Amino acid sequence: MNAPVRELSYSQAIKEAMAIAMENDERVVLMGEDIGVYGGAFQVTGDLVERFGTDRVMDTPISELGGAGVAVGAAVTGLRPIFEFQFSDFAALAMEQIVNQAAKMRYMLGGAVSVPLVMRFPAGSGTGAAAQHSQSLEAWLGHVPGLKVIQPATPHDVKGMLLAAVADPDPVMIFEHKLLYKMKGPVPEGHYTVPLDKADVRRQGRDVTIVATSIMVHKALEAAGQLAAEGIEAEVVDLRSIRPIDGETIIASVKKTTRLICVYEGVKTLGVGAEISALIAESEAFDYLDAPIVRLGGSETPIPYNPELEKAAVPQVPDILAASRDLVRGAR
Amino acid sequence: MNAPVRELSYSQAIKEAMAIAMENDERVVLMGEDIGVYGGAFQVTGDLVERFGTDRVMDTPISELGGAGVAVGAAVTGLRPIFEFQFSDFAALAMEQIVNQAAKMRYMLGGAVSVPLVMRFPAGSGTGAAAQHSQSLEAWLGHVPGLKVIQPATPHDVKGMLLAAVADPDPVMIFEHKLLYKMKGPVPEGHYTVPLDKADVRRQGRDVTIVATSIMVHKALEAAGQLAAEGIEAEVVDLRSIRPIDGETIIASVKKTTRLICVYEGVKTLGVGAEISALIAESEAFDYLDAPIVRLGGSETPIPYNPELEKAAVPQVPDILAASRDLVRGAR
Amino acid sequence: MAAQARAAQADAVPQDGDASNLPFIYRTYSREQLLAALHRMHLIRQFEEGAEESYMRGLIHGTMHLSIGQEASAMGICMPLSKEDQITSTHRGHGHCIAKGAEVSRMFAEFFGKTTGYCAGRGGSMHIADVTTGNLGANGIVGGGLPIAVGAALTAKRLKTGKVVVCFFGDGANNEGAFHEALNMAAVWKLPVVFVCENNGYGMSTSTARSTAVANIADRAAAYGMPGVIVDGNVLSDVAEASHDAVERARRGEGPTLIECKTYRYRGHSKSDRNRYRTKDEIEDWMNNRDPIVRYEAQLQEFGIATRGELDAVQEAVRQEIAAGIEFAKESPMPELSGLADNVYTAEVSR
Amino acid sequence: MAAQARAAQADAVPQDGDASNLPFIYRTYSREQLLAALHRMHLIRQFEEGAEESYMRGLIHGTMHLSIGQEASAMGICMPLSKEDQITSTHRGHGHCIAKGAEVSRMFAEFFGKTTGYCAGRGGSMHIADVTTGNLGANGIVGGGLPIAVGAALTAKRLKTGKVVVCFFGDGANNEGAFHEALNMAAVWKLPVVFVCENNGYGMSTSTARSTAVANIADRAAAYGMPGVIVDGNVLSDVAEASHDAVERARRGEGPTLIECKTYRYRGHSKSDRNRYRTKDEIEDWMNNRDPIVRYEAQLQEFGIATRGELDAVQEAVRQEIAAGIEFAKESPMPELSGLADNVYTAEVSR
Ligand SMILES: Cc1ncc(C[n+]2csc(CCOP(=O)(O)OP(=O)(O)O)c2C)c(N)n1
Ligand SMILES: Cc1ncc(C[n+]2csc(CCOP(=O)(O)OP(=O)(O)O)c2C)c(N)n1
Ligand SMILES: [Mg+2]
Ligand SMILES: [Mg+2]
Repeated sequence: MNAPVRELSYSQAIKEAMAIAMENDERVVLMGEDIGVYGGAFQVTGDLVERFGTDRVMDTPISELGGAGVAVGAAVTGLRPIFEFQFSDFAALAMEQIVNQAAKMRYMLGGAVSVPLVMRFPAGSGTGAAAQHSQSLEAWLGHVPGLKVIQPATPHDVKGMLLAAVADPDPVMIFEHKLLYKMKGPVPEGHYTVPLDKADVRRQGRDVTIVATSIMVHKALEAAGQLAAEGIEAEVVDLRSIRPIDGETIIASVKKTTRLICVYEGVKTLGVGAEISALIAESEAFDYLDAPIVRLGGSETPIPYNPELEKAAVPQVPDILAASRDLVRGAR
Repeated sequence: MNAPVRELSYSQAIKEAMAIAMENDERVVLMGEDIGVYGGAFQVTGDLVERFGTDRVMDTPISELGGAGVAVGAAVTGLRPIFEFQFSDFAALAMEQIVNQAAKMRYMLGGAVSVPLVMRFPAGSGTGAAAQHSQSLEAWLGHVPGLKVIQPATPHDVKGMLLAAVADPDPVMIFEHKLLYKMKGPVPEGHYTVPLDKADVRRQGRDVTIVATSIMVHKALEAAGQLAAEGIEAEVVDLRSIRPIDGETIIASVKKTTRLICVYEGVKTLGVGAEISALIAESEAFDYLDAPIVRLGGSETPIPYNPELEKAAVPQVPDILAASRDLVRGAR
Repeated sequence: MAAQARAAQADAVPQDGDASNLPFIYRTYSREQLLAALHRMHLIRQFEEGAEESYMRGLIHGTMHLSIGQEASAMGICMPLSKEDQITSTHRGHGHCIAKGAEVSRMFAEFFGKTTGYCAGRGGSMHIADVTTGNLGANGIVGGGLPIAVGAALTAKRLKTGKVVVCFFGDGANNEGAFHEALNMAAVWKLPVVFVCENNGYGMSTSTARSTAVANIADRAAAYGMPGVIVDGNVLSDVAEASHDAVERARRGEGPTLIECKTYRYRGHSKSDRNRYRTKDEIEDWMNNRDPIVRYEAQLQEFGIATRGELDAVQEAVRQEIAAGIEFAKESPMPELSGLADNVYTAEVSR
Repeated sequence: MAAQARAAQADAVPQDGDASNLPFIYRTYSREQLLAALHRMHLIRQFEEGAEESYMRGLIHGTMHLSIGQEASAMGICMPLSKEDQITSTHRGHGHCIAKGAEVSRMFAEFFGKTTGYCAGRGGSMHIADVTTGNLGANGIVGGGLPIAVGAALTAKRLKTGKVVVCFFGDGANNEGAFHEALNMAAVWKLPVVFVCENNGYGMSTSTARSTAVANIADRAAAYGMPGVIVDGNVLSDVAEASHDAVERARRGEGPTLIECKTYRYRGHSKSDRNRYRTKDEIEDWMNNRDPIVRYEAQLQEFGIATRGELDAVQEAVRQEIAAGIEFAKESPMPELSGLADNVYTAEVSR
């Protein structure tokens, strides 16, 4: 990758991936509310309806359960739907089809079918949309065997992982943090894939491992930059995938650094960080741990409307800095 | 409690609690599918419709989302509904009302309302009902601020906690393992409550702490009995409540025993045991730990139909025995 | 207003000639009540214009859904309701909130994220509520309020409170499963609830023709064995009459009604709308030829209830109320960060 | 069977007098086909009786939902379908599975939890499926199959496969939101799907009168702008005719139809039913006076298609098939515990 790579925003990267998938395979269809002429609530599908027509970029009625179920039925019988929830919060209406049907159908039928379905979930807080439009519910789906669940953090990864997801024979759930949509980064042209089950060490360090998901990867990297100036070398692991979780990469990192912080936006209790922590605590890395495992997760509250409260409800860079300093300097 | 206490089954204890609540407060109503003349899929409501009439023991149409929402609306405006899901798996249809509405309404409205709602979820495997009727989804709701989530393991506790739940001003979710319904145990007469936020140390021990939930409490106790014969003294903590989690009790136990095993039927990854493990790993108890924290959770599969496979999919007594021996004797 | 409405019938607006030929509200409400309704309609519109401007100035964050153009629907439906009656509202709920009796100052305060707001700054536009005047809340979930309204009506029936519950929802919401389940249960149990579909032609960008398999939402009432009524949602009197009939039916214990108000929103769906799915002609036609306030004011003059000057005075009074409301909101305090976890539970859990 | 059906029309059952007066199936299918249908109806009934007995003997665990009494509905609906056409089924799905062409031996094997079962012992009764004959599966979730059927029909339309999809569901399921959402989408997109409500009067213990705000489920078709057809679900020919019309309509691209088959289940809802909600009289009336197999056999004799002896031969053949099926199931191997995690994913994840 020596040639200069063009930059795209995260949402442009998603759109490009969907366009490539649709060009390569006419079974790929997009479904969702207002993804056609409106271009999607977050303008991710944009003008794809103009390129591929309303038969392949289908506006669904406001029927999340039914829409998701249609996608499941279509996937089982030969299409390759990419279904967009307008906000991940609305997936609460469709858990039946996602969890009882899509995730289990292959297993329940003894392997007789596959469900090559991709679902996209715009998630997270930070837009002032309050409690019903700001949740991070990836832990729910991460708990469900039969699904694959990913949280790409960069334009590069979201394009490559979405293309991998479309090619995957099983249901893949993609959580996209809304605040990432406008974030830019290098994105290769054409078709490429990024594995759905590998974490990525995004910064090497020796003092503490910070495992972060989605937008928290960027906050962790920012914190790591500041920590370096203080002489603390943080290793930042971008988890990328929460089902399956790449235990190997995390374990190796913790064995090296002997300290672990998990940073995630979902509610702290029973969130992704709980699993990371537990995974390390039961692994061979346990014996290497020099300090308690710290979790920085979302507050035990719904997301409030007021912007200052809203920020206070999820981990921020200063929280990561403070936790890292405490942990490395042994304050706790 | 010196007088001999009569024994009731778990389901009788629930029914008795509901009857007492209904006698004491005419705002208490029961809602659910086939809870009237049928007596409930698991015969928990039994003949209550004969005692309290169809206005207070309401058969709902097969409309889980709507039914749950009706219960939410009724709770906000003055009734005290106890809503039964026929199987907890069907709650996947109602997550919207439970999570987006019931859990958040008070917060979103700045405290202007309360939602005194009780929901009952028959859960778990072991009945040969396969993948869509056997799940343990308590971790989903345990992840949601605004809810209280409990898993009583005995007839005594389920009666007392249900009565506490009905008296509670906030939404309380009760997960009842189906295999417990017929289990008998001592149950005091009349009205009493058991706190919704306290774990219970059900057996004292010094060598290893086993934190178990619901039916696993009984398996853990059975294992502890056998371990005692081998000279291993296991302390068994019945978690009882997963939101909030009684960290204090668990931490105190682990500080004493220095070893921790979490046993739960839900899928291992991102299940309740992940939270217990993480909670200990970030607590003061971390420094006391002499061994990795072991989780015994459900397999990373849907629940299969075949009875032998079904048993293999969740932790059993021999698994607890093996893990305890390994941990205490340092095999790992 | 129901009790007053009945009282007023005796001294309803005095008319030249035969009053019984006049549209419903002019036969039913006093001049004072009619002008109060106009006042609230202006309040809705100016509140939303004020909110829009405040948003542009960065005083409000997040997003909001304006109901400008739909004022007659909110107001007409609420006219026959008493303060004790309840409503559930939608993401496009400012009008419902004001029509049911909320104060604009506390609404602005909420939008500004202040402690004096109806939701203490936790809810914002999408969760605006005033429980004291019977508004159980806007809802960020399309269709979310439908079963909740049925539950509120269940309480009314069981506890015999005599209350009626009105459930507002949009044409888009009618395709949610919650609509189906809620209407069926309300009908089976004969609950005192009125379902009000504000059909503004679109759910976000999707026209009812593209989303809905019937021509009118009210056509679906038959599937629940309940009356389905279609009204011109931009004619206050027609809306109020339909509401009156449905509310009385509900109070008599005869069960639910589905009312469909055909109306239109002037603004985009929300702040992110680029309006690619509606023509300029269509929008202008509604704005220029069917504005609910203009039509109502014309009738008030035509029937000799108020002069242009008196109408202008109403508008002016509203302007001052709005300005004062914004001022109140601006000067109210921000929440303390330490209160982040307040009101997650009613009694805080002691751990 | 559609292709054959058309071919057969020429040489349909020879009749004394004017064949055009005979009910639909006798005009449309050959004697061979008519007897094959009878064979399958017996197969359904005896399969379920065999399953019931095996359950009582402890050979089958879990629970099951028997459709005894509803055989004409399953068979009649499937008669006009080709093997390529698809169905989604329900918790009460044995009949659908057999009617669509599955083998009872592999069904028994599934119920016995064996590797040779259609679901390799992972699914059991509630997930019985035979994808090779177009059955996408029973479903443990009431209403769960409705949107899935619509999705399958979407595939048929997009990929122009010419397939039609039949979606079976119960009267109880019609109150699920999924019903509403699925029918609406199918209608808006004019998909080749036929919705078949098997109305046996009860969802578990709850009669349609107590659960449903309309008298007939088919009355709800109008809410989706689609035809709603009511048939006597215990008369094979009536069911087949309605199915034929709906399937042809779907194949012509004219969109979905809702068929309601009025029928009855003889057994309790499931193994845990104590039958407190139905009278003995009601049950016996259906069993004694409207049995679908008895009625079909009577017609076959009346129209001179088969003698009593020939009909008995069919039953006897079925008895042997059932016995052989149970034998096959008994002798099939149990799954290995090591295979617990097989088929959670298509390609196992390499960690
Ligand atoms: C369950 C759910 N799905 C989707 C959305 C996103 N959304 C918000 S408003 C809206 C359109 C609603 O249309 P309609 O019911 O007609 O109300 P209107 O906006 O026209 O007043 C959509 C799709 C949502 N908030 N909730
Ligand atoms: C979503 C869901 N709710 C409830 C149940 C439990 N349940 C299984 S079958 C049934 C009754 C279904 O009635 P109907 O649709 O009429 O079918 P029938 O059993 O009469 O064939 C119920 C309530 C379920 N399996 N799924
Ligand atoms: Mg609309
Ligand atoms: Mg039925």
